Amino acid sequence: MDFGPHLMLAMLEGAVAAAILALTAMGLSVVFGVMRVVNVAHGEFYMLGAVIAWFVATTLGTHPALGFVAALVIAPALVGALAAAADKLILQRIDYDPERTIVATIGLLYIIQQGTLMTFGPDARPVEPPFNSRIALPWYEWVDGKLSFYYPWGLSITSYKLFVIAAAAAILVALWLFMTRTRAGLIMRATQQDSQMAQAFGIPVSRVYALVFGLGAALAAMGAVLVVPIQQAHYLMGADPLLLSFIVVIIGGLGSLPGTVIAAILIGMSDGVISVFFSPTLAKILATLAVAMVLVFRPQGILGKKAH
Amino acid sequence: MASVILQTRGLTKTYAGVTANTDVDFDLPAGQIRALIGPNGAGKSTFVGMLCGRIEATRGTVSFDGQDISHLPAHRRIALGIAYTFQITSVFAGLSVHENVALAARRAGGSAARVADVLNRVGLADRAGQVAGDLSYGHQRILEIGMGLAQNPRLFILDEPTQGLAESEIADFKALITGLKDTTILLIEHNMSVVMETAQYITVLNQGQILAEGTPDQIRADTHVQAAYLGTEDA
Amino acid sequence: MTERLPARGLLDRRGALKTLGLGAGALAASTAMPGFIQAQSSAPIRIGFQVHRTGIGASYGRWYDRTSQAAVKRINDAGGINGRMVELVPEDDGTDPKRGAEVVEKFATQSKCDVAFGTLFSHVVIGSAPRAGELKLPYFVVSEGHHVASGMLNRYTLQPGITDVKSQVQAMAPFVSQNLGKKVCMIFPDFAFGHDHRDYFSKAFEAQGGTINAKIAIPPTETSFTKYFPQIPRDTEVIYHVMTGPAVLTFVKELGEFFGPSRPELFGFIDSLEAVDMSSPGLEFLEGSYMWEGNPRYAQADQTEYDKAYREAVGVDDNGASVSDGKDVSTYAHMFGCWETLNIIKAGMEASGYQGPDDRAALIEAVEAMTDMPEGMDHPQGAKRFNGKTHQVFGHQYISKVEGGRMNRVHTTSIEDTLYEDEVDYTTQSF
Amino acid sequence: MGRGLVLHLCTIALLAAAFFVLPAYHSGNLARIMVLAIYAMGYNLAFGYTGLLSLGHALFFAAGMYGLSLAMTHLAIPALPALGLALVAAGVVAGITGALALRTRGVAFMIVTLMFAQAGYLTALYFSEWTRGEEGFVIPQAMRNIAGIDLSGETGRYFAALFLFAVVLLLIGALVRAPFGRTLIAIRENEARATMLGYDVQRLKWIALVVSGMISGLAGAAYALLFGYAGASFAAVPYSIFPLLYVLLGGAGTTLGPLIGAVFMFYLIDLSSGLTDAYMLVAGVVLVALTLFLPQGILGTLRKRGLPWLP
Repeated sequence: MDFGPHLMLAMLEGAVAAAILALTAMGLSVVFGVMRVVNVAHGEFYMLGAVIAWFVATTLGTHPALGFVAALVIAPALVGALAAAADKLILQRIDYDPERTIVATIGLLYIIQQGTLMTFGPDARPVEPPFNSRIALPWYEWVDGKLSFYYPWGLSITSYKLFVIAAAAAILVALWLFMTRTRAGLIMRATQQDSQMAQAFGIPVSRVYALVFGLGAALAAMGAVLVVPIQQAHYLMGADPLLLSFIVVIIGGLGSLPGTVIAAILIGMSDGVISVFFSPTLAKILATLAVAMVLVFRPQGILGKKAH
Repeated sequence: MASVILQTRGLTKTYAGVTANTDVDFDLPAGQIRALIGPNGAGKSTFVGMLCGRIEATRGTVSFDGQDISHLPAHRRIALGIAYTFQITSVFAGLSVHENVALAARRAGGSAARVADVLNRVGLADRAGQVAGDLSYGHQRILEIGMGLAQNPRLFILDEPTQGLAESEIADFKALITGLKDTTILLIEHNMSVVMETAQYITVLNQGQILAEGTPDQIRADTHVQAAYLGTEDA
Repeated sequence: MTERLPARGLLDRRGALKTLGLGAGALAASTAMPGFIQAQSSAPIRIGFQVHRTGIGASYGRWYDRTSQAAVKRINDAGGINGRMVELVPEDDGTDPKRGAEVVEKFATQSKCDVAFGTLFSHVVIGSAPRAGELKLPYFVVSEGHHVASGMLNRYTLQPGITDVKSQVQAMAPFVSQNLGKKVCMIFPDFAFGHDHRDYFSKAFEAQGGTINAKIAIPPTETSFTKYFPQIPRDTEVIYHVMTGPAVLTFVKELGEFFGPSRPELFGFIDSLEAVDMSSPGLEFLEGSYMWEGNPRYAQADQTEYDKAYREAVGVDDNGASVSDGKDVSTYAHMFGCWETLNIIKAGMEASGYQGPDDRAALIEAVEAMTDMPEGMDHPQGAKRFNGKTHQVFGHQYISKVEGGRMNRVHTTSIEDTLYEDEVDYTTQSF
Repeated sequence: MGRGLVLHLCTIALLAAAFFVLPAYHSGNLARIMVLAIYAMGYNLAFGYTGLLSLGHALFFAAGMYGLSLAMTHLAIPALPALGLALVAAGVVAGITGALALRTRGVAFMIVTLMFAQAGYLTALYFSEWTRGEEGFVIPQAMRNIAGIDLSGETGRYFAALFLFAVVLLLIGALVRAPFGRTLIAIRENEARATMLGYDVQRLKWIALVVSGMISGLAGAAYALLFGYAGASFAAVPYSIFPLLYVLLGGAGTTLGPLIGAVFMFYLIDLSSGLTDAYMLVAGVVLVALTLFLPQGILGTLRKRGLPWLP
């Protein structure tokens, strides 16, 4: 494929990856921003979202669109409730001690993963997209000094992938409105600023925390519901999104929501674009090291302000 | 007057556009007990932070005993003979009182005898085996001062050492400080009775700059200081 | 031959236990095995079954388990081995080489198995084989890895039930070059399994006069693939794909979306789609493409009576799925290896007059002496030829075409297509 | 002789006696557990004593494992010098990654170490020509001996594992009683205070991490040497989590905690794998239960409740 269309295709694919990543990483970022804890089980909430989506879609067994819409509601709700319960039962009891939280969420990771293996099984299971048609995309070239369009081999996207980008954007806008325009969002942000002060003003901080933890997990689950028609539900699918979400949250500046979105786009797009230029595994190694270096030399993230 | 042990020139710290200290020129003669006072937010802690290397200066120099230490990391400055106690008590909470003092003494080349001696002097000898985190707040502050003493410093910087101490403990503290012969002391203090009774000389910081310097009597009489500080403070 | 592995150590320990009588006696007593050295003729023959119950190989493990249980049931229904019943002792290896080695130790020293058997993933086999060799426990693997015949392992490790990947791959080259095209673009995962395909196939294919015009390595952690497809050269006639793992459906689907209505010929290995329903959304793109199958998943028009009976015994329907759940698709292309390996263990034990662990070396010699294995109920996948020197079996390979959502066999390779020069002679190693 | 040293010597003696007492299966397990315990002891030096919560120690374990096994199989270097190479490899890797990672702290440190380990894992896969990637390779049995001792035999293996375990245990026991170790503990307790006592905290942390990495590398090399296999799965994320698990279970900052944790975890998995397929579920439940009910681990709790002298 010519370089231009190749790059274009890589960027389109990158945009889909970025959309899903933005949702998943946003969940991690919200939790870190408000509660200052690192949730290692975040990838498993993502995986649960995908598995529940499969379950809902197959149980309903009706038109794929109906199953999909139902999954988009039910999966995040269930996963969010589970996460909130985990917060109440585990994290609140250890008082969100940073190191113990890491260990406890590693434990949670194994519990969710193995629990899924025991019930859902080891197979990768697909969910049918509500709609999916291939859209061939045109490219331009100069013929005799005139601009003309043609359809290069392989340059295409599907309607569902475009929908994923739009849906992720819509969910993020809704989240932003929720955080800035609603009372609940205001309370969350107040708690983020200063939890002791919030407590003094009568905000039920522990309930806010459970809510935030649930919300973070629900966002991951939503990302997963959007992704299962493209990928498949599998009990080990949580590892990769976890690592990528971590990277995004770090690069975006820990806890910064706009930073998270920008970093997700950056990482998602660059993952696509890097593959155009480099041997992919080597590219992954270098990208991993590069992110580590960002963290080493700019721990506040690329977009974060330098601390005192 | 004795030689100057600590000197700053043009010492300035800016946080994201907000200036905490501006061009502070400060001289501290060896052997003196100097108090550093000023209203809240005057930049006292930032200033001593820059002295001992916890805070990086935006510009300006710090010299210790004639040597420019502006670019030395904190631990190297401490090794030159500076000790520092934190504004908020900072001890090794999980270790014993004895271990706390021993850690301080060891780095300064002190022996077991010095540890015992210091524990006696600060009155913590009978609590040597206790875990530091279990001590009362006052005892923790005293322990921290003891750790400073164990370092046998030439310059001892204390950031609000009497905060939270009981009256009797403050009296002991005054006696301890004034009894130190070979140590230069730089004391940040809000308690005016401590300042007036221990300090030989006082520097007043206001809005990040030196407002006045002088003996306790001179400072008491200074109208600028009264206007800026004493009048508003119920010391 | 006379050195019986655990015996010496066991005697030492027993002596020590008597004389020292330390506190650990309780633990020792609870696990010490009575009557190990003197095999009891009525006691069952215990076959340690190393199985992927968890980890990445779990889909395979479930079907390896069902197949093995069925094979053992058949053996027992026919009177067992040397008049003794066979008992499978399954133990999960977690698809992890460290746990795999532990499991082999457990078979040898704790559960007192006569032989060990099972497992697919190469890293588990390679991690476990040294321990099997050291513990002198015959270890029959069903892994299709080239590690046995490459000479890396030891005399106690054998692969008599399934052809290895080197043979599979090289046997495909003639068919591809004669029927599908001369310019092949290979897409493979960027780790050892994929590299084996890359190296063995390109060598065999170039020997057939074809060219490999691109080798696209996909990083092991990848979950989306479209961005790699532009590297496929325009003049590609055949795409050879061997992706593995749960992301393979995505791979196929995205390949379909990339090419749209016009695509080159596709040739793939079923490894990717074992345990995956061919009617899964996205797989419609495979229509008209070709697949290697170790054993045809869909019952063919000329199905042998053996395959029919084998399916029935394992509980697999004509579509390769569980008879009780049509969505539960088997790993049909590989799992026959368990069935056949167990039958070879039986044949080997009978030939050597196996009585107990003392006869393990004789058992291995008996298996090493095997050569041609005719198609039959013991070998429902087809006839095979065993190479006693390399401990590796060679058998027919099948190529199927996806038509109407099922796979129809279009080509059967000869055993000769799978042969290559010996790389090791295990029979020269001492026991 | 201090009570701590006596305890360590008794432990070593007990382990030596166990070989003659335990059935073959358990003594075989114990050999492996001792290797894992060496790994956990290395990890404990960084995490338990210095307070560095690394999620990337598999990198050091793998550096030692590959350092030894690649040297033995590709360069035909005998076991003993290969072991030395493994220590150098692990030390160099720990030195470089440590110098970078220690510029960060807390959560960032965990994630940087995790990413370095991930990069290491991918590297092992990428260079499959030498490492055979995820498949791994066997170290020839004939080469697995030192000074005529066959390390592939049950006795040789057990006592080689015990020897290495004993050396590391006594080393760590001495280290944590020495001023160096006391200072590491001080850094764990209060880093700012340690700095303001004049300790070069960065340098000390780096040294601790390098020693920790070398001990972890020793464990990796010992695994390859004693069990005859090296593969990329040992460089993957779970192998960074395991030592954390062992140390937390046994008691962070206790010399014998890593051994206790490794024994406990090994048998928990071994026994529960007979009961359920999802034995990693058990590991998960144990981790959660530990953080909730036994944050100090087994020995840490004992030390708090009446045995304050426990090393």
